[in-house]
Amino acid sequence: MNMTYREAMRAAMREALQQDERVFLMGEDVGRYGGCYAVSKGLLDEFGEERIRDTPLSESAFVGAGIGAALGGMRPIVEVMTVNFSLLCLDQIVNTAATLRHMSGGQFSVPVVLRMTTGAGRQLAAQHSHSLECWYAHVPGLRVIAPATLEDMRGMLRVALEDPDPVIIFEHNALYNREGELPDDVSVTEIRRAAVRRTGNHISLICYGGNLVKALEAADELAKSGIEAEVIDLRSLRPLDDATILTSVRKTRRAIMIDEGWHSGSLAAEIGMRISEQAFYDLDAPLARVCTAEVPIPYPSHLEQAALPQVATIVSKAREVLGQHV
Amino acid sequence: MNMTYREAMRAAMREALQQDERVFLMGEDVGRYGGCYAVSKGLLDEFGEERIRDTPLSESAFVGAGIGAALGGMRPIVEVMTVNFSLLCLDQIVNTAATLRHMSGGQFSVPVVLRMTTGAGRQLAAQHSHSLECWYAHVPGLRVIAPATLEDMRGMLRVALEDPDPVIIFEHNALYNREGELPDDVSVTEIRRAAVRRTGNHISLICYGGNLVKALEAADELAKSGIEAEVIDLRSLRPLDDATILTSVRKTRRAIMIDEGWHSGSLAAEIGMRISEQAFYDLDAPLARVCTAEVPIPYPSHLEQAALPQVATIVSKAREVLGQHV
Amino acid sequence: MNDKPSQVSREQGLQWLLDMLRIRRMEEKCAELYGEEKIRGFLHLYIGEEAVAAGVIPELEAEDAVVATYREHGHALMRGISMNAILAEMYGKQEGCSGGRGGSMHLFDANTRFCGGNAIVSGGLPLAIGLALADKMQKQPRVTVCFFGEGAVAEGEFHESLNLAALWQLPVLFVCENNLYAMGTALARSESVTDIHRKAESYGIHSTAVDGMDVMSVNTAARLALKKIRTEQVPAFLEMRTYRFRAHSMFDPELYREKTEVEQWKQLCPITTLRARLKAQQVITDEDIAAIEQTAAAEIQAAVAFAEAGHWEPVEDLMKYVYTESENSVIPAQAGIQTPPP
Amino acid sequence: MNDKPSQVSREQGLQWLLDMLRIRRMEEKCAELYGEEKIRGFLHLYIGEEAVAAGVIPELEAEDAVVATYREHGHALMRGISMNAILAEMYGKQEGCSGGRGGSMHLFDANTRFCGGNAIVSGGLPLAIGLALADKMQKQPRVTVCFFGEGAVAEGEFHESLNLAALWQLPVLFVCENNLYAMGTALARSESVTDIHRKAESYGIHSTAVDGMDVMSVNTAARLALKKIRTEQVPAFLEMRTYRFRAHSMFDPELYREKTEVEQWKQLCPITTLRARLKAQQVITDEDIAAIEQTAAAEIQAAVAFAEAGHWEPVEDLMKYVYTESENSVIPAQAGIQTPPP
Ligand SMILES: Cc1ncc(C[n+]2csc(CCOP(=O)(O)OP(=O)(O)O)c2C)c(N)n1
Ligand SMILES: Cc1ncc(C[n+]2csc(CCOP(=O)(O)OP(=O)(O)O)c2C)c(N)n1
Ligand SMILES: [Mg+2]
Ligand SMILES: [Mg+2]
Repeated sequence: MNMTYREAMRAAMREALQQDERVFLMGEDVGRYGGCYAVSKGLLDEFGEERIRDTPLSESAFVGAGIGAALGGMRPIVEVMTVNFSLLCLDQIVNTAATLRHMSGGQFSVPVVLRMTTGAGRQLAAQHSHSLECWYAHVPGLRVIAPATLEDMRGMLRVALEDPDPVIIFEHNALYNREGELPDDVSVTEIRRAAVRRTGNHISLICYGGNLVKALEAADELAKSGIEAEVIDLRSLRPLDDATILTSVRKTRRAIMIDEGWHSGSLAAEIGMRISEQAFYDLDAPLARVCTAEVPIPYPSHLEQAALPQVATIVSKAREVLGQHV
Repeated sequence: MNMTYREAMRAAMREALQQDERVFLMGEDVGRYGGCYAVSKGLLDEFGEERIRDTPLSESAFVGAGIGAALGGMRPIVEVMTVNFSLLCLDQIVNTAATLRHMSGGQFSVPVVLRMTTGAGRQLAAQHSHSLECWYAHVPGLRVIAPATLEDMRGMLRVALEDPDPVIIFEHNALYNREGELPDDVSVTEIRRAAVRRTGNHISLICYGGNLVKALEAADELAKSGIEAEVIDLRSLRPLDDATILTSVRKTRRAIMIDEGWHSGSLAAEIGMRISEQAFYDLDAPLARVCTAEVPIPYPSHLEQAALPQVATIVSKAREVLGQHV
Repeated sequence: MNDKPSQVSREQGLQWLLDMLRIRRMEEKCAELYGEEKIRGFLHLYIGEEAVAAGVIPELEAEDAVVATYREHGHALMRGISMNAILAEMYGKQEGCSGGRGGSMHLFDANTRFCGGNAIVSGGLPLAIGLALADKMQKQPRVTVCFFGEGAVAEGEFHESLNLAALWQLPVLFVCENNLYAMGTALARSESVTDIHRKAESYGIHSTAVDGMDVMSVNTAARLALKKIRTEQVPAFLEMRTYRFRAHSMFDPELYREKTEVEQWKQLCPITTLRARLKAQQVITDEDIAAIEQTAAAEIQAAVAFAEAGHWEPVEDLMKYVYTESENSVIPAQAGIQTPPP
Repeated sequence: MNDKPSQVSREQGLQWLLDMLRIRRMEEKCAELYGEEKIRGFLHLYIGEEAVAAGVIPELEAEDAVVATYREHGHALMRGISMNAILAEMYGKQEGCSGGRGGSMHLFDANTRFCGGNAIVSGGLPLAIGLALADKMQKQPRVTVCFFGEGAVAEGEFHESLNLAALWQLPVLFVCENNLYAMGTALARSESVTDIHRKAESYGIHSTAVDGMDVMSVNTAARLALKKIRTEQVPAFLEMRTYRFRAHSMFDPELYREKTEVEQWKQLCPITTLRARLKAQQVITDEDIAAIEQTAAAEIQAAVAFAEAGHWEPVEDLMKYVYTESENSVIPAQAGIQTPPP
C-alpha cells in the first residue's frame, strides 16, 4: 500500500485506539484542528472527544496528566506538538515519568507514550527548530525511539504502547510528507535493535530519524566512486544498540555519526565515545561526525541549510576519513 | 585568608554588589532565609530587599525576569536554587536567553548570570541529585562555567558579570563546606581556559567542578605506584578549551574523563569525541570515562555512592587504560 | 472559614487524638534519629500540621489515590502504610515502603494507591489530574487527593492543573496546606493576593478555607468536599490554614520568623487543643490519654527496631527499578565500590 | 466593556484608518508573497485584529518597550519599524529589522525597544516583567507593553508572570488579544472560566475587557491603563476581544470553526466599521479614503522593492550573532554547502 509517513503514524494510532480501549490521544490541537502536522486528522470523528482529547496550552499539566493517567491504568499517547515546546514539561518527564518506578522501589510503572515532532529545515527559525533527542537519551528511566522508515513509523507505536515504561517517540518533521510502499502486514516493528539499512565495507554512516534519508543519499553518491558505505539506522536512541554499531564498525573500521543535534554534546558524540571505548583497536581512521553548526537556527534558507547536516557534507567527510581528498 | 567555598562565592557577590549598582541577586530564599545553601547569608542586611530579592516559587517567571532585566540594562545574578528545579525554566534559558542575540541579528544581548547548585552525594534521592551540565553545554548562545577551586569560586563571578552574554555557573554542593587558603588579591580568575591542576606524563584525567577533588586524590593514589597523572580542570564547559585538553592528551597519550552526569550523553562523551576526532593518532590506548551509573540516584548512601564517580573507580580505570591490572 | 463543630463522639475523639499523636511522636523520633545519622538527606517534619492529614485521609475509600509532597510522613501513616515500612524507608532499608530507594521524601505504596512523595514543589498536581482522568475515563468511582503547600500556588503547574481539573471536571480534591511559609518565604512575599482558596474559585472550582489546626473542622470540610466530588464528578479545593512548628528541614536556621509567632501558633496545637476540649467535655480521661501515648510509643519502638533490623539492598542491585524489565538496563552497574554501611 | 466613544477628530480618524490599512494591506501582500515563496516558514496574519495594535501602540512613549508574539507584524509597524525593514526581514534579507535572522516570527528593533517577536506561547511574559523590573530599579519612567493571545492564559508562565508583576508592582501593560481561538482550540475548550480579564483581577491587577474591534475603545482603554501605570507604578491588564479573519497560519485548513462565524465577525471589521462611521459623521470623504489606500499601496510597493533588492547574508557569516564577541564561536561554520537562493 502506498502511503505517507503521516498516514502511517495515523494508521498506527487508529489501530491502537481500535484494539485497546485504554489507549487515548491527548495534546494541543490533536482533535478539531486535526493535529499541527495533520497526523491525527480524522481521528476525532472516529473516536470522539474523550479519546481524541484537545488540551489547553499547558504542556506541563497535560504531559503530567498523561503520566498520571498511565499510572491510573490507561495507555495514553501524549502529543507534545514539537520538541521545542517540551522545554515546558521537562520537569514532568525527567522528575516524574523517569523516576517513579525507581523511587517507588518498582511498585509503580508509567506506561505513557510521548510523541514529539523534531528537527529543522522548514525555515521556522531559532525557537522552532530544535533537535534535543540527545537530552532525552541522557535520562535513565526513559526509552527514546526515532522512526526513520515508513515501516517504523507504522510499527513502532504499538511496541511503545506495550512497553511498561515511558517511551518517547521523535518524529522528524521532514518525514511526514514522504511516501513509500508499505507491506500490508506491517503493524509491529522492532524498537530495540538498530538496523543496517545498507551494507558496505568501507565506512559506517551512523544516523537516525530524519537524517537516514541523507545518509542513504550520501552512500549512493559515494558508491559512484567505489566507496561502499554501511548505513546504520539507530532506531532506539536510548538504550543504544551497541552490538549492531560495533559489529559494523569492526567491519568497516571507520565511522561517521550524523546527527541534527548541535555539534557539542550531540548524540553523535556519545556514539563516537562508545566506539572509542569498545572498538579502539579496530579503527583505521579518526572518528568523525556531521552535526548541526553551533548556532540557533537562522531563518533564511541558505543559512539554515548551511547549519544542518547535508548529503554533500557527509560525502566529503567520508572521503576525508578515507583519505581521499577528491 | 582561610575561607570556605561558600564564603568565597559570597565574597564575590558582595564585591559585585558593591562595585556595580546594576548588579542584584534574585532567587528563591536568597534573602530572609539566607540562601538554601547559606551562600547569600547576610547580604540582605547589607544590600536591602530591592537588591537581594526573594522570589516566589516561579522558576520560569523569575529566570525570565532576570533575562528581561539584563536586556533592560541591569546585571542580574539569578540563583536557581538547584539544577533540579531548572527543569522548570529551561524554556526561558534555551528559547529566550540563548537566542535573543541571534534572532535580533545582534541588536540585543542578555548579560544575565544564572547560578545553580548541582550534583549528588547528599542522599537527596532521585529528584534532587541531577547533574545536567551537559544539557546546558549543548546550547549555542550560552556560556557555561564550573568553579572547582576556591580561587575560581571567588573569581569567576566577576568575569561572568562582565560577559555580555548569558553565563551559567554550576556550583557543586559538595564544595560549599570545603575550606582553603585564598590569596588576598584574587577577585578575578579566567573563565575561558581549562587549567592543568597537576602535571603528569602517563595519563590525563579530565574533569570539572565537584569531581576535581576526586581526580586529584586519584592522581595521588596513582603516584604511589609511579603513575603520574595529569589533571585537567575544564572550568569552562561551553565553550570547551580544546587546546588545553589536546595538549595534555598528546603528551600523555591516554585519557579518562570524569563526570558526574549519567554515562550516556555525558559531557565526558563530548570530550572523548573531540579527542578521537583531533588526536586519534596520538592515543596509545582506548579512551575511558568514569561517570554516574544510569540510574536515578537512590537514597541509601551505599547505593548512591556506588552510582557516583569514586576515587577508587578512577584509579582502577586508569590502571586498566595503562594495562596494569593490579 | 467554616464554623467549628463542637461535639464529637468518644470513639472519634480518641481516634483523632491517636492518629495525630502517632504522627507527632513518630516525627519527634525521626528528628532524634536524624541527629544520630540514622536518617539522612532532607527530612521535613509535619509537626503542627497533623490535623490536616488526620482529618482528611481517613475519609477516603480504599480505592482512592493520594499524591503528596516531601512533607508526607503523616499522610503515609494515615493512609495505612505501616510505621515499620515508613521508618525502614527513612533508614534506606529494603523493607521500607519504597524498598529503601526513595527515603523520607519519596514514600510510596501501591496497595493503598499512595503515589508519592514528590520533592518538586507543584510536581504532584499534574500527576493527580492524570490519575483522576484515568478514573473518569474508566468510570471508576474514585477520588484522587492531592496535598501541596501554599508555596506551590506561585508555580505555573498549579494553575495549569487547576484549570485542567475544572475544564475536564475531574474528581480531584486539592488540599493546600497553607502553613504561611515556603522555606523562609512568607506567603505575603510570594503571592500578590494571599487568599488562596479564592484562586481556586477563579477556575470555577468549589473552594473553602478551613481552620487547619482543628481536626474536626478539617474533617467536616473534607467530608463535604469528598461528597461533592463523588456525587457531582467535579473537583474541589480546600485551603487548610495551618502552621509548622519546626524548621522547614533539618538544615533551616529559621532566620525568617519570630519565635513569638511560633509560640502563638503552638497555642493552637491541634493535639493539645483537641485533648483539652475532649477532657473539658468529659469525653475522655487522663487514663485514655496515657493509653494513647503508650500505644504510640510502643508502635514507634517496634518501628525503630524493625528499621534497625532491616537489610541494606545489595550493591549489586544498583541498576534495579530503572526499567520494568531488568535486561533493559543500559549499562551494567559500576563495579561495587562501597560496601554497605554497617 | 467600556462604552464606545462616538466622536473622533478628522485627524485622529484618518490616522487610525491609515494605520490599520497599512497593516491590513501589508499583510495581504505578505499572504501573496507567501504563495510566491518569497516568504517562508510560519506566517501568522493579524488581519481582523488591527484595531488593537493601532489603538494601543501609538500611545507609547519612545522609551517604552514592546514585547510581542509571532503574530506581530502589525505591532512592529505601529511601533515605527519601517515597512521596508519588516518586509526585508520576512524575505530573510540582511536589510531586515533582525538582519534576516529572525523572519516573520522574530521582528526586533533596538531603536524602538521592540523586543520581539517570541514564538513560544507565553514566552514573552517573563521577559516583559524583567524589562519592567529593570526600569523600576533604575527609576526609569518607562512602561513595557506585552501582547499575547488568549491561548497563553492556560500556560503556567502567564500566571507566574502576572503574580510577579502584581507582587512587585511593576509597570507592565498586559494586552491579551483574545481572538477566541488558539490555533484550532476555542477558548471554551481551553479555559474553565472564559472571562479572561477576571484572571488578572485574581492577582489584584486592574483589568478591563475591551471591544477589540473598535479602535476608539481600544485607544481609550489603553490611554487610561497607561496613565494608571505611569502615575501609580502598578501593572494593568486589558483583554481585547477580537477575532482573526484568516487562518492561524498558512498551513491551517480551518476545520474548527464555521464559515458563518467568520462572516459574522467580518461585519465588525475594525477598518470598514470605522470608515463607515467617519463617513456617516461626514468627518472624511471618499477622496480621503482613496488617498489613504494610495499611501498604503505606495508604501507596500516600495517595501517589496526594497526587500527584493535586499541582500542575502554571506553563508560564511553563519556563526555570527551567537555570542557578542565573535571569537567565542565554539566551532567554525561548516563548509558552505548551499549557495543562497537566486
Ligand atoms: C520546583 C522547586 N523549587 C524549589 C524547591 C525547593 N523547596 C523545597 S520545599 C520549598 C518550600 C515549599 O513551600 P510550601 O509549598 O509552602 O510547602 P511547605 O514546605 O511549607 O510544606 C522549596 C522552595 C523545590 N523542591 N522544588
Ligand atoms: C509553548 C507553545 N506551545 C505550542 C505552540 C504552538 N502554537 C503556536 S501559536 C498557538 C496558538 C496560540 O494561540 P493564542 O495564544 O490565542 O494566540 P493567537 O495565535 O490566537 O494570536 C500554538 C498552540 C507554541 N508556539 N508554543
Ligand atoms: Mg508552606
Ligand atoms: Mg488566540
